[in-house]
Amino acid sequence: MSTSRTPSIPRRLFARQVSAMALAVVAATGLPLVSLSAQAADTIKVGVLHSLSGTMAISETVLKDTVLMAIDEINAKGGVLGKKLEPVVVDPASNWPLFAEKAKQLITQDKVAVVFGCWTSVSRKSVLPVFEETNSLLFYPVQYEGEELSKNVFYTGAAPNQQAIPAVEYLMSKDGGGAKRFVLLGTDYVYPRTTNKILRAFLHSKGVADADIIEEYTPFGHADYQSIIAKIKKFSAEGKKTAVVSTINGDSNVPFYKELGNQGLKATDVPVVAFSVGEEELRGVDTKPLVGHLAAWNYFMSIKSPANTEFVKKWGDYAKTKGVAGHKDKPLTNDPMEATYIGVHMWADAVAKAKSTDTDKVIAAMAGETFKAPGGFVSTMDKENHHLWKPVFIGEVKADGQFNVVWKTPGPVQADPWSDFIPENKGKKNVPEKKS
Amino acid sequence: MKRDRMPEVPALLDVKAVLDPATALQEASRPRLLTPAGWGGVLLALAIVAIAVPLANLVAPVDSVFHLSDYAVGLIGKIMCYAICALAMDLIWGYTGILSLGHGLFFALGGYAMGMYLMRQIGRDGNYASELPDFMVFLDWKALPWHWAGSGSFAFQMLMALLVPGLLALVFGFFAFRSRIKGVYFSIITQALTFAAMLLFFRNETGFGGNNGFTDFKRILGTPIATASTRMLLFVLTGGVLIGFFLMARAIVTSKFGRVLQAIRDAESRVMFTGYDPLAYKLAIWTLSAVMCGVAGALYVPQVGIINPSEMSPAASIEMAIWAAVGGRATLIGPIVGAFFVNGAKSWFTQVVPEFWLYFLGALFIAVTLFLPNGLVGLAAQLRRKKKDVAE
Amino acid sequence: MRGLRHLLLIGVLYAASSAHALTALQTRAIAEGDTDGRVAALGDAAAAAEPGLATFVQALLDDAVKLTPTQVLVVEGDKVVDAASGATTALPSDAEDVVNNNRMRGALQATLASLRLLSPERGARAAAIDELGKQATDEAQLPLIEKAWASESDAALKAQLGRMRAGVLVASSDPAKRMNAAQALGESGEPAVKALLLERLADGTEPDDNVRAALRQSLDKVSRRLVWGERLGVLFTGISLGSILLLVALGLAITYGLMGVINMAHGELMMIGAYATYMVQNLFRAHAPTAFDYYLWAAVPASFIVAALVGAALERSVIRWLYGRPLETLLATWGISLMLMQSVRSLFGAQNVPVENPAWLSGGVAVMSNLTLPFNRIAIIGFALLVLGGVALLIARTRLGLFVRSVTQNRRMAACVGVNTARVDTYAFSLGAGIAGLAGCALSQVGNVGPDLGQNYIVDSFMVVVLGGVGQLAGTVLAALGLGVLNKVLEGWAGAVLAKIMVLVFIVVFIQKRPQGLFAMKGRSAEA
Amino acid sequence: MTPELQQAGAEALQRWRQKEQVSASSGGRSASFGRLVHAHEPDFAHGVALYLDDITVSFDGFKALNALSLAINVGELRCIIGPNGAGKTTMMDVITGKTRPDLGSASFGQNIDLLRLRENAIAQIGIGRKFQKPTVYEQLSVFENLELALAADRRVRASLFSRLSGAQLDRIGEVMALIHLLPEAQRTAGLLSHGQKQWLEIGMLLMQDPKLLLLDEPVAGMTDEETERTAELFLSLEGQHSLVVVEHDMKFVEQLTEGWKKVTVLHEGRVLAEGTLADVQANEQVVEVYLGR
Repeated sequence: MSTSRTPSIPRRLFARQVSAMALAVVAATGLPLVSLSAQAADTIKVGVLHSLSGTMAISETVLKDTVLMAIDEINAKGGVLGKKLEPVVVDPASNWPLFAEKAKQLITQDKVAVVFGCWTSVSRKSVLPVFEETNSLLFYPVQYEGEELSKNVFYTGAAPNQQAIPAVEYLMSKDGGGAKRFVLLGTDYVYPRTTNKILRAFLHSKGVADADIIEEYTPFGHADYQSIIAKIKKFSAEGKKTAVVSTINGDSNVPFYKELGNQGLKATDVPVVAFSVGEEELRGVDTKPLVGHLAAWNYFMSIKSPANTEFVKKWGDYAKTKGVAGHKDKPLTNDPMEATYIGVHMWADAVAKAKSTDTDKVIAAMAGETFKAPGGFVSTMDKENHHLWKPVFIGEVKADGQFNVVWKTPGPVQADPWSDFIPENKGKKNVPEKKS
Repeated sequence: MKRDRMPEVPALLDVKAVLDPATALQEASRPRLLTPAGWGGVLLALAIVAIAVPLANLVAPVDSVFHLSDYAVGLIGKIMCYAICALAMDLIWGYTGILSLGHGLFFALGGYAMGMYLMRQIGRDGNYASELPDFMVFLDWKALPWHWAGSGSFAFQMLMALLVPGLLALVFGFFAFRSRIKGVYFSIITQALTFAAMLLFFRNETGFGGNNGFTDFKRILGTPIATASTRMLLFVLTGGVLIGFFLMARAIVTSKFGRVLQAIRDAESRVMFTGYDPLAYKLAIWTLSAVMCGVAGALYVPQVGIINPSEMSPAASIEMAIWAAVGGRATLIGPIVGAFFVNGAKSWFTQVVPEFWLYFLGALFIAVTLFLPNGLVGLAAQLRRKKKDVAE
Repeated sequence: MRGLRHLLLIGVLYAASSAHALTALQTRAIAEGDTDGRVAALGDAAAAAEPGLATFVQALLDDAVKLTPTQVLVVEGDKVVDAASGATTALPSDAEDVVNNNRMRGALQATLASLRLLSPERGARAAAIDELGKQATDEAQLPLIEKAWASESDAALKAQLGRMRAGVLVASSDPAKRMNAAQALGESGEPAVKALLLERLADGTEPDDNVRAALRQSLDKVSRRLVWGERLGVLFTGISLGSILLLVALGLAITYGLMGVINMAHGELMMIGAYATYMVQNLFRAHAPTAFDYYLWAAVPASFIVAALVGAALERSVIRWLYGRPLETLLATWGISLMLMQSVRSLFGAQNVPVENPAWLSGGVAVMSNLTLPFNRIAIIGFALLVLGGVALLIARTRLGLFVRSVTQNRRMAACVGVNTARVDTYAFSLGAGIAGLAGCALSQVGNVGPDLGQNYIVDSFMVVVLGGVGQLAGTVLAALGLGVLNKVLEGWAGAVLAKIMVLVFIVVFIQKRPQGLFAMKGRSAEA
Repeated sequence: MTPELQQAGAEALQRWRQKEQVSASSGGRSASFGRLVHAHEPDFAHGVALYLDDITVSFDGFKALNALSLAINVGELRCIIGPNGAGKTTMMDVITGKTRPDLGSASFGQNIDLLRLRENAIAQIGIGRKFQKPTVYEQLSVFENLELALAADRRVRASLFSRLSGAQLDRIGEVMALIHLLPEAQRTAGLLSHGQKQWLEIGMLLMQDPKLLLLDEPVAGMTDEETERTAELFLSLEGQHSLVVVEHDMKFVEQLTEGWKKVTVLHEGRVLAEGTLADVQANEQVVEVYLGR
């Protein structure tokens, strides 16, 4: 049985090894410089920067496919400016520094005209400097905490006021159960923290006392919600109608809801409204015990509109033909997918309008850009704040994992990335500052 | 004993040696720091880092074949930081036989020390136009917390980048080694340590920007950070540090100290009963390698532009071990080669086969452990030996 | 809630009311329009005590009611009937689902409850009482409650109704009634009652001092009961977490503890077990939907076998070359885990897959008003014990166990006395892998089943094994339960994040004191 | 092992015996004891090198040593025999600080309490130990093995910049010759034969130049001829060093004791009998223990 140790290499071999270092440097770094496809002049390259491995793959992989689908669609219609779109897919592997590196690669090596990507705030913040330095475009498709507004980013997901606040308003309404006390529950990172900060301020403005609000945070990937649920039960039993506002991060939702169901906490007693739980997240849960719990989004798969029926069908077909794992037998659409879809199309239209892929021209063209969204509304890109006007839907979980829309805004709502409920934002305009 | 593990018997074993041991032993007892060729290699590396790359990146026209893109420079710079970690890993694991699964922590601490300084350098250019970093404004903090006291001064933070990892390692190591924690037990508690630290840094209240960590740096020492020249400066600096550390490590392992370390690896009890105090030796090398990682972290942050707790995740630390192993433990060159090879492969695979790159990487690790017990460098040595056998 | 009060009132008259069916108008009013209108309509219908109401309400709750411009239809399995006339019809294409929000659902449930409060079978009554218990009660419902209370034969239910009654009376104008009520409430264990008592004790609300005293007494009693509920709760959650840690660590205790393989792919073997469970579940759903509730009985062995086979394959192909080189196994298995994860992503997709609890594992038993023990957790605790027993027997009693121990203690000697070490290794490793598979099967019942299921547990499982002492089954058990309970106790007052940190720090410190873990080997052998 | 090498070895042995004085002054003794870190010079005024009194060690109930008392004189060569599990190795563990006894006292000279010192300190005040299973630094060369054992400053800083003096080199050369490993100087220790490893470890002990040598089954796995030579070597050490030799090989013990020296028989953790080999072999109990009669 040989030992686990390695002998020290005799000194005589040493010289060659040192020179081996130089070789390795060249070799290792030479590799990534190899460009994949020869720079075809008749295509416009489009970067796709979504994690296909690591912890975020669970949510982001499907967005990659959505982008590819949208691109196929556009190419089928003859592409843009007479050129076909050529997607360049990379895997930042849920590793934040790698996001920045890959962004740089897409922009400077592959010379892509635009990048669709990112999910977590930290990944967005990691790539932001790259996009601003190289003055390129990022389309970010996920609901987020606001507190940011870059001229190089278009935010097609919801700002807090397009999701969180209407949801809480609904909970306080008669139909929502007239909740008086709130449990703000989230994973311990910036999106829940910010959202809850905004909500607390909002609740104060509605006359809810601090005594009637508790905030609870769990680590990433927290899988044991027994104590938390017990706490919620206790809190809810000690006073008037209680509701839970959940900003739990994707992966922890399944254990949370399973526990919720098994502890017998019914939506009619303590409704839970979630901002990060959509069709995709519920895929992993048995929803029968969860009927009536809520989610707030700008899109639901169950929305009845011709545009949506078409969108869902397109996705279903695409998933089947391309054999998208998981979706080919049970295709699902959700809000970030819709946001991605809108983003790609809007960008294409803007390019066509600007007759160029030049960043500044496209930004100019994006202002006021409209698109008939699957959501059933015409969503409009705000003239200046780089966010979409979006309708807000409140859905109740159904036994089949879909959502019943029980409430919706009369029309699209303008985004307010610098929420007025955060004192520091006083006097901040919802306009990207011109970076000098 | 497998053939490939057997280093050849040196030529100095001849009749003369037996008749006149003294001179032969003289020879054997005074290992040179590097062979002349070795020095050549070092100089070559130095030249590449300090002259060739800057020229290729800054001077050579973009379309020429000699041009090296900013992206490539950034990538190599990043990997050189990793190489430093691998080197540190090799000293403690390859030579002393102590596998740490917590070196990511020291790396991150160094990074955070630098990050804090860079955050302060943003000054009033943040979102909230405040002297405080944005995330503090956001937490409604009115003043800097105590642990940010010195963050304004570059010198102080750099000192911290050395001291914090160093002291942590010193204290942790002292207790761990004193209570004779060995082998996997040690590995696991180092893992526990870094995991705990990660959770701690995730908390916003800890005062390090929570999950987002530090990003969007503007300038370093007053000069803008996102310029080609600044980047090149950092690059050359990193390269210099790497080569410097390499020579230092070389000096260590060729000294008696280095041999004691290997002795500890091979038979710690014998070392003890020979009168050496393993605690002192382990502690020394352990602390040193932690400091090296701290330095690597400090160089890493300004180049990649972000530091966040995920650098402390157990996986990150395991990868460091993997770089060392792939390159070849107890060879010094090995870890550097390994770091470049693995990370180069990673960057390449994630680009050409984004859906399948994990298969390649996984297969690589398995292949290396199965077929190259001494890593790539070991393979090189083996091939040479084969050639010689054929020749003879 | 005006509507609610109505329909509670009518419950009294219910028995006596003259029977006539719901009109199409009523059904439409209940099924369509804004919630206020619907609740009102429901109230009126209840007030009129329509006989068809109960079934219709039930249908609404089951989402079995559809609307067409002309009709309100109830879907019963494959046949469709008009809610009003009861005439069977075909389902028109333009039929729309009736959507009930929480408020509507609440009202519907309350109606059912009030209708069933006097129903002959006990189960229905119990459910009804629980349901009503959740509504804010006041004088208006008193008659109904009193009636039910008077006619209730079952002691437990009668007591429950009594407390409900007291809950109302405690606010009555008559001090004597308040007095009795105050004392009666002392028998309750309901958190809601505590809230009520506190409310009554708020200064200004209760004039009479004696009553105040009585209230205070009752409050103490109730609080004491609740505190116990909470303590037991913490204990249970701790044990439950511990049992999960035990399951995830057991396999490792063999592959790593006994065989010295630092198996970084252990988590992925769990994941494989979980996916096996998922596949079995799908098979049952597809081919034997009636037996769906029993799919776990098939899933348990399946997950074991699949994981064990994968384990065997790994052992034969990779690990057997690495015995005695623990750190190499770390690297190789790390590579393996990467590949396993990615292959699952390619096969099943990166997103989670749904694994349902069978009916008998969903829900829980309410031991105390504020302590519900979910069935799946109870089951897992039992399961963990079973697996533990099995492993212990296997190692201690069987021939294979003997071989495993002999090989792991002295490979050469074992080989000399004719043990086929290679085969034993394979068996042992497969066993460890199989147990990991079982753990995965169990986890699928409480957590998500996705490609990185294993990653969340790998660190914990190593902590447990090392803390327990490598190669020490007893140590593993103690460590798992200890960490579980400790974690939950800390979580109680420090929050989840800090609790986890503290536990990790505890482990680090503890190992300082016991460098060989809880159960260290002593004597000369220790230096082996 | 070729005859001429044996010859060279024998000569080297002679040379070394003559050089004894020289090497003592140039070799590590002054070097090591001059800079003792953990303890003072042991005091042998009363002629007792090692004194164990009433030592008891138990592992989970099992008494490995049971009130063991033993005294070794300065310069004495004491053989210790006894059946397996008699506690021979455990006794060495206690002396070298590896195991802490539950009861009793152990002193080196009459002033140094061994039970208060850590392994390395004990080694530094001059107690060298050879393990039952030869333990050498497998990945280092024979030369490096000996170099590390060479009595010198054991502290980290010193080790960083240490260079071997000519005298020290000679010393290493002598010992290498003495243990017949000169030709293997650059060989990796892991590649030596079992017997050679035994020799190497003994050589390392000599490099330490200890006052007391504890030798646990030193000739296990040696050829008769090697055994012969080992005995010769040990006898030559007698006088300047105290030696405690644990051995099963009666022939070897006979050689060492030369018929008159004291032999100690251990059994069940206590001294069963003491006396010349002849005496103890005549002893009823001893015979019983060995033959289990």
